[in-house]
Amino acid sequence: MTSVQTSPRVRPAPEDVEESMARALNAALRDSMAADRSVHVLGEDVGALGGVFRVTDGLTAEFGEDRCTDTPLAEAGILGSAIGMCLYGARPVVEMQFDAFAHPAFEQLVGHAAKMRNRTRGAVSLPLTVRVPYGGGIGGVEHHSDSSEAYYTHTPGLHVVTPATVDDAYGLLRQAIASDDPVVFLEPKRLYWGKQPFRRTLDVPPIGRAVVRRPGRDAVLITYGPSLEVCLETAEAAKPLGLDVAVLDLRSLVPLDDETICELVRRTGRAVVVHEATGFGGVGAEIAARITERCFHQLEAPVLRVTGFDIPYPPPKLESHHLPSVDRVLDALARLQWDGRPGGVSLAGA
Amino acid sequence: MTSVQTSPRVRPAPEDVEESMARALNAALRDSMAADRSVHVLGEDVGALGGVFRVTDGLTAEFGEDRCTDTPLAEAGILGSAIGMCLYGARPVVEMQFDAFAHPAFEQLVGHAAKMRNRTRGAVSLPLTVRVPYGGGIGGVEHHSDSSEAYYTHTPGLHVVTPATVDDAYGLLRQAIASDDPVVFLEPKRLYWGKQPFRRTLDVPPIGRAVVRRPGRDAVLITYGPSLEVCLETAEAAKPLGLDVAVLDLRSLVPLDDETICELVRRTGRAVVVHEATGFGGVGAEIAARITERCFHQLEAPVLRVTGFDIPYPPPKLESHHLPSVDRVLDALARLQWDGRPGGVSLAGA
Amino acid sequence: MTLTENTALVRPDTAALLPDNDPVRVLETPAAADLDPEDLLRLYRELVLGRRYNEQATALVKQGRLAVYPSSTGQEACQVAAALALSTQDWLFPTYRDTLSVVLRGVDPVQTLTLLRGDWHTGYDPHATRVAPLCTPLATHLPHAVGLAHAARVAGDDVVAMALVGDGGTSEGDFHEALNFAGVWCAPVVFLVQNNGYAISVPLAKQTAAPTLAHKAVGYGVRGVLVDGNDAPAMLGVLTEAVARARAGGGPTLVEALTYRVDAHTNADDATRYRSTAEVEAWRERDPLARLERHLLETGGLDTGTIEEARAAAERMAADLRTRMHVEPAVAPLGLFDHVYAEPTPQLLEQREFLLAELSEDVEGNSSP
Amino acid sequence: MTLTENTALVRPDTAALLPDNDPVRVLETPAAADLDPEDLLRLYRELVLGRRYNEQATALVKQGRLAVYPSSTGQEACQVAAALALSTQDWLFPTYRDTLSVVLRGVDPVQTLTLLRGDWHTGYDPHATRVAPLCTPLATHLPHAVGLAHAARVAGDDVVAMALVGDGGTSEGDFHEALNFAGVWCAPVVFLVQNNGYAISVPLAKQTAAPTLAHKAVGYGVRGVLVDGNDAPAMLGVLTEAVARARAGGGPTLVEALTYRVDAHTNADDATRYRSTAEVEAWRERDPLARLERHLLETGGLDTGTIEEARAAAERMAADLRTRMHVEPAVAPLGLFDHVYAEPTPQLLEQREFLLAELSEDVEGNSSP
Ligand SMILES: Cc1ncc(C[n+]2csc(CCOP(=O)(O)OP(=O)(O)O)c2C)c(N)n1
Ligand SMILES: Cc1ncc(C[n+]2csc(CCOP(=O)(O)OP(=O)(O)O)c2C)c(N)n1
Ligand SMILES: [Mg+2]
Ligand SMILES: [Mg+2]
Repeated sequence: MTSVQTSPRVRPAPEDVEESMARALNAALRDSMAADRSVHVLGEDVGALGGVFRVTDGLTAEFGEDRCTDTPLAEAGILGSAIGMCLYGARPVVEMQFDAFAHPAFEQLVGHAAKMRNRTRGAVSLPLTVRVPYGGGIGGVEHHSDSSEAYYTHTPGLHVVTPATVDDAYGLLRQAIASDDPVVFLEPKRLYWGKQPFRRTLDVPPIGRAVVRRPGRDAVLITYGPSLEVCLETAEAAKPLGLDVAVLDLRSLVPLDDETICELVRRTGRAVVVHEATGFGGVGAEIAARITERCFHQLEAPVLRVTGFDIPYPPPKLESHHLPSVDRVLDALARLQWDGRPGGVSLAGA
Repeated sequence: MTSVQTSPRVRPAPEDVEESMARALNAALRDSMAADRSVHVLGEDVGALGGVFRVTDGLTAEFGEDRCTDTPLAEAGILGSAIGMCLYGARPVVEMQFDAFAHPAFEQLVGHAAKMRNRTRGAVSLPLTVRVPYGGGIGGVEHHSDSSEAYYTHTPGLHVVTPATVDDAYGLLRQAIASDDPVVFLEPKRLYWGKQPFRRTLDVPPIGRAVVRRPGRDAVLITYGPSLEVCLETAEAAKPLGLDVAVLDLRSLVPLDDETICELVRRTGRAVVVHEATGFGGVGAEIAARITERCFHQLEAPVLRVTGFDIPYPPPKLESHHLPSVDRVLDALARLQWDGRPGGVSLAGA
Repeated sequence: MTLTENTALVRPDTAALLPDNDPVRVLETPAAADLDPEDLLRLYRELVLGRRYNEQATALVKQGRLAVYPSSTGQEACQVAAALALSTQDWLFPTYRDTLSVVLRGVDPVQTLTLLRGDWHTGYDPHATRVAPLCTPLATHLPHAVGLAHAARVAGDDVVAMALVGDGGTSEGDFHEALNFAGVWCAPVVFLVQNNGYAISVPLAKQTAAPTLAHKAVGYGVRGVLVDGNDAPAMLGVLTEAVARARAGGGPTLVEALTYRVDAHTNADDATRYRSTAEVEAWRERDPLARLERHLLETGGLDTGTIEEARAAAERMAADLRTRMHVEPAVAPLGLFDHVYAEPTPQLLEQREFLLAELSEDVEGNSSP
Repeated sequence: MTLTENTALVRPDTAALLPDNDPVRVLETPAAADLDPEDLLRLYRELVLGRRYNEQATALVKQGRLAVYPSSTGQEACQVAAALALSTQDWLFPTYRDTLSVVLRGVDPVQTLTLLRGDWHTGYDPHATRVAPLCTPLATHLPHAVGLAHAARVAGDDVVAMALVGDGGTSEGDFHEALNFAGVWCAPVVFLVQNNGYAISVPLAKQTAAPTLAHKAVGYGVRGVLVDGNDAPAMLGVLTEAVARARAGGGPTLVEALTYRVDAHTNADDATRYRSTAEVEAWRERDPLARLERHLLETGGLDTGTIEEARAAAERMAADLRTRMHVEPAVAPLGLFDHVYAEPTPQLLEQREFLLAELSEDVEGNSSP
């Protein structure tokens, strides 16, 4: 597995230490467990090994096997017993080893986790966090690079959250664990290893809030998780072409921050949604549809999408052709019908 | 369970016999099995009982237990062994008893059925049909009224098909069984019992083709499966209000008939997508997004959606508040920004 | 180093796990005479009540007061024993077919039937009643029972979980995963399989080739017991012992109760399609209520006064249930949005507004002449 | 009518199902002397080849020629026996760890390693080779093996399916469902569990409380056998017998082979985090290749000429593999769209056009000065 570096674009405050996302997540787990005895971690290889990505490193040593537990190899069993633990007042954090390996637990997630509060009229809450390493770009073989967020966002009752920065990894995971609802916490695998300044603070915007990672007047790139970097690079690359492009990091897919999305779209009149997952029926479709419903008259061009193709995730040697790239996002920007624009912009050949 | 009647709106040719959709599906299975010895039916209660909806009625008696097989109660096992049967040249038709009970088989569907052809570069095809009774409106308790099509349409490698008429039930199911790819065949439960003229013919448009069920110049209602009736009624109800509304029955969600969709949207300039499933990330989002991408300058108003709310499917006594109704679709039509329209239309109070 | 040292496992003694091929019976053995008369009378009263409850609920479907009813007629000994074997602090994990045991755990029958009446998904508070919601997707609640029992054990609390499942449900992957977790965690949980011979129309022979369902325990290092599910004292004895063992840290037990579903799968089912009247009649003769009544009458443990008293109590319960179920429940459409999340999302608030406006229009529309 | 008549099941004899707690061994029993010398030599040669293959593949990872390699070093006896026990018409259902058995079934090693090299998901034609794709999601291929075996039986064909799975994989629901279907259908399938003591870092003691994994067979009415997985002749004997039994209509067998993964889980794994060097060393002493070599040398079944011959053959295979794996495979980006469906959808054709345009631009861009 190759490590993809992340440049520290966000809040480069000199007093902060640098840390990788994997370590920030580890810190979030550790701090949550220390703060609240009801927090339990369970999953495959989360104990002695510390998880295959080392996110649970040292937790069993520090908190004991009952608090950080290597389970048998059975995802429905893991999620199902976590649900039962919730019924007894625990606040479990479940690790799914890879995105695709959460699929055997799909029934437990959709049939139970998502519905429990509603079916009991609020009598039973499930303060459950399901951590899912997702996305590609790490040279993983079949079943190791999937992005299943659309399945989860379409399931009422689940929160779906995904950090793109080290600070958000920490802050959002702590919020997710503190939440009284099930949160599917999607961790962009390819960002695990890159270091960024790390504040280890709870003071990040709440779940449900998007954050403008870069302001811009001409168009907005709407994205999340692993694609934030691509969008920031694209915005940078568009500058010399005369375009001032904003980048919005959604952070939370459910709830979705309609307010901020619409504000940016109304201001810029042009939007591109970017994500790795298959485009057809992906999260980008929902975002594009609701922008159009809400901001139709402010749109200078249709909302475009840059996403993975409608194909199974490709093998390592071909994944670069599948993933949204700076070129593809630039190309989408170029297709945003700039002709009528005062000053005129030509992105041809961009 | 209450039966919802379907009025015979489609092709009321007097020479045709009337038949229910359940019987038409049964005929399709019977005719497929008779025509091709490799066709096998398997599932829970498909044998002596003939399925809880009687769609497999009489098949074991006619073709024997090896051709129509009561399996143990385990959906992943059913779908997984059907995949193995495909490897040996069989053409299995699997019945999932209710939509939600297909979820335990999610991994088999997404991880294997959808990927097998691609991962083997076409060496292995899976001529598999997964029949799923779906949708609500029949007074079913929890887990008996779900609409999971968005999970399937977002999964490359699956065809997703859903009939709304008795003729399509027969024709599309036969096409699905004949297809060399896995087809998720969604059967609108609430249409099982209503009778329509039945031609028992293979001569219906192919999978991938939408059908205009009602022409119209002013707007188009785009829908499928259980919501076709609602849309046809709405179009009828809109007539006295001065609106000539087209109704498009998609029939196939994957592949989607972009061509026909765009043709109608370009002609009318206004579209509403209607389905029962949760709106957020539903199939309607994809359709709205791609219409906007493709027909932006022909749109007089944003594409609107009338769908189920973003909630778990409600209990029987509340489901009428959740499901798209004629009133709600009329209301959406009214919101399609008619003010600037020559002649002007006021649907206020519709 | 021997090969089996491989795993550092203290492997359980196989012989201790292997269940008998013969079910535990009490009513047909002399040992029955030793049973505590009070317990037997309690069992009898609950069986009478249970039978009446099943009849009443079945009638309520016919009267359109329930959307559907999966009857436990013929399985009352299992239902009663499951409820009685538990202490107050214990938890019950029932399926759609186990409303009787829920009622006998003390949950209000009307609240118990909420799901089947169709006004909401769950009518009682699981925390207050220590009864999980009635579970419809088969076997999916078994891991919940294990997780709860495990959490309680880790917390050092004295809590046992009893999870009910049907013969068909044992084929689901979740059954396997739950039993395996329970074995590894030595969780205080009792799995009760009510083997009523059928999963809807599918007979056990098509469900499994196992010698008995109790034998499934072996593969999880879990104790398995086969019991005559229509022998109420045997049921109570086996379950009480299993619960006590779990409570004492002795780990999980898988109990297979051989019983029979005398009614169709639900009112919507046509059982004549897959089983003979002769078979049903043969099983009626093993009726758990009649058997205990007969035994008690033969051994002098029951008099007509007590019988009438039990029936009268059952009648009162049925009358009360009937009356209350004939009151159409108030349903609140806006409540659809209240509990999807602890706090409704902005999207749900919008949708709530939309429905509110629609409902107000309806009211206005109705109130206009 | 007795209670067990309930199900109309001819229940299997429990005793016949119950596996021994002691693994089948051959090398340490006098019976080994009776073995066919030719078979033993064949086994030996394949073991030598297998060991060399594992070494070469591991080296290829270090050289950046494979994305990842889950080694079967130490498990070669299982791999070899699985391949040799099958006849031409039979099918093999391997996991990511079983590339050696795939190669020994006759599949080209380069094609076998396609998945792990990263140029495509499967490199060989399953129909032509009668080897299913290497399966990554654990235990999910077991129902496929059952379905194929069942379809073959229904067709009246003489085909057996052999499905491989790890100790960890036995905890998955799909294992349960596959075994249960196999039992009910009496399908001609052999399940080989390579119990190498760990699922990545998780030792068997945390995986199950079962006496042995072979005991899991009991709950499915399936025969279970425990065997010393580092005893190549024992492995071959047990698997050959199980295949023959399946072929003859005797139904499925679950074979648990006790073995050990000498290398880390994959090259990406750090095994020192969860197991001791002493443990690994102890297992190295039970090395399947060394054990058979020792036995053959002691019994006079092997001479140095044969040893050198076997090693030379292995070396040739390794050299060929090395050479061919150092040729960077041609990958075809447009092929991404070719096999999603039998016919590409209109949407895929559009996306293909898009990529084609992009690739052409790149080519132009590159060719411009
Ligand atoms: C996962 C799942 N699949 C299918 C069903 C549909 N279904 C409801 S009850 C039933 C039969 C259950 O049989 P069994 O477990 O023996 O319980 P019983 O009804 O006999 O009490 C089936 C197939 C379901 N509820 N859940
Ligand atoms: C469904 C699923 N969950 C998790 C994984 C991740 N994973 C890959 S190998 C492995 C351990 C497998 O252990 P075992 O079955 O004993 O086989 P071994 O690797 O030891 O041969 C895990 C957890 C997976 N591949 N599939
Ligand atoms: Mg049953
Ligand atoms: Mg292992």
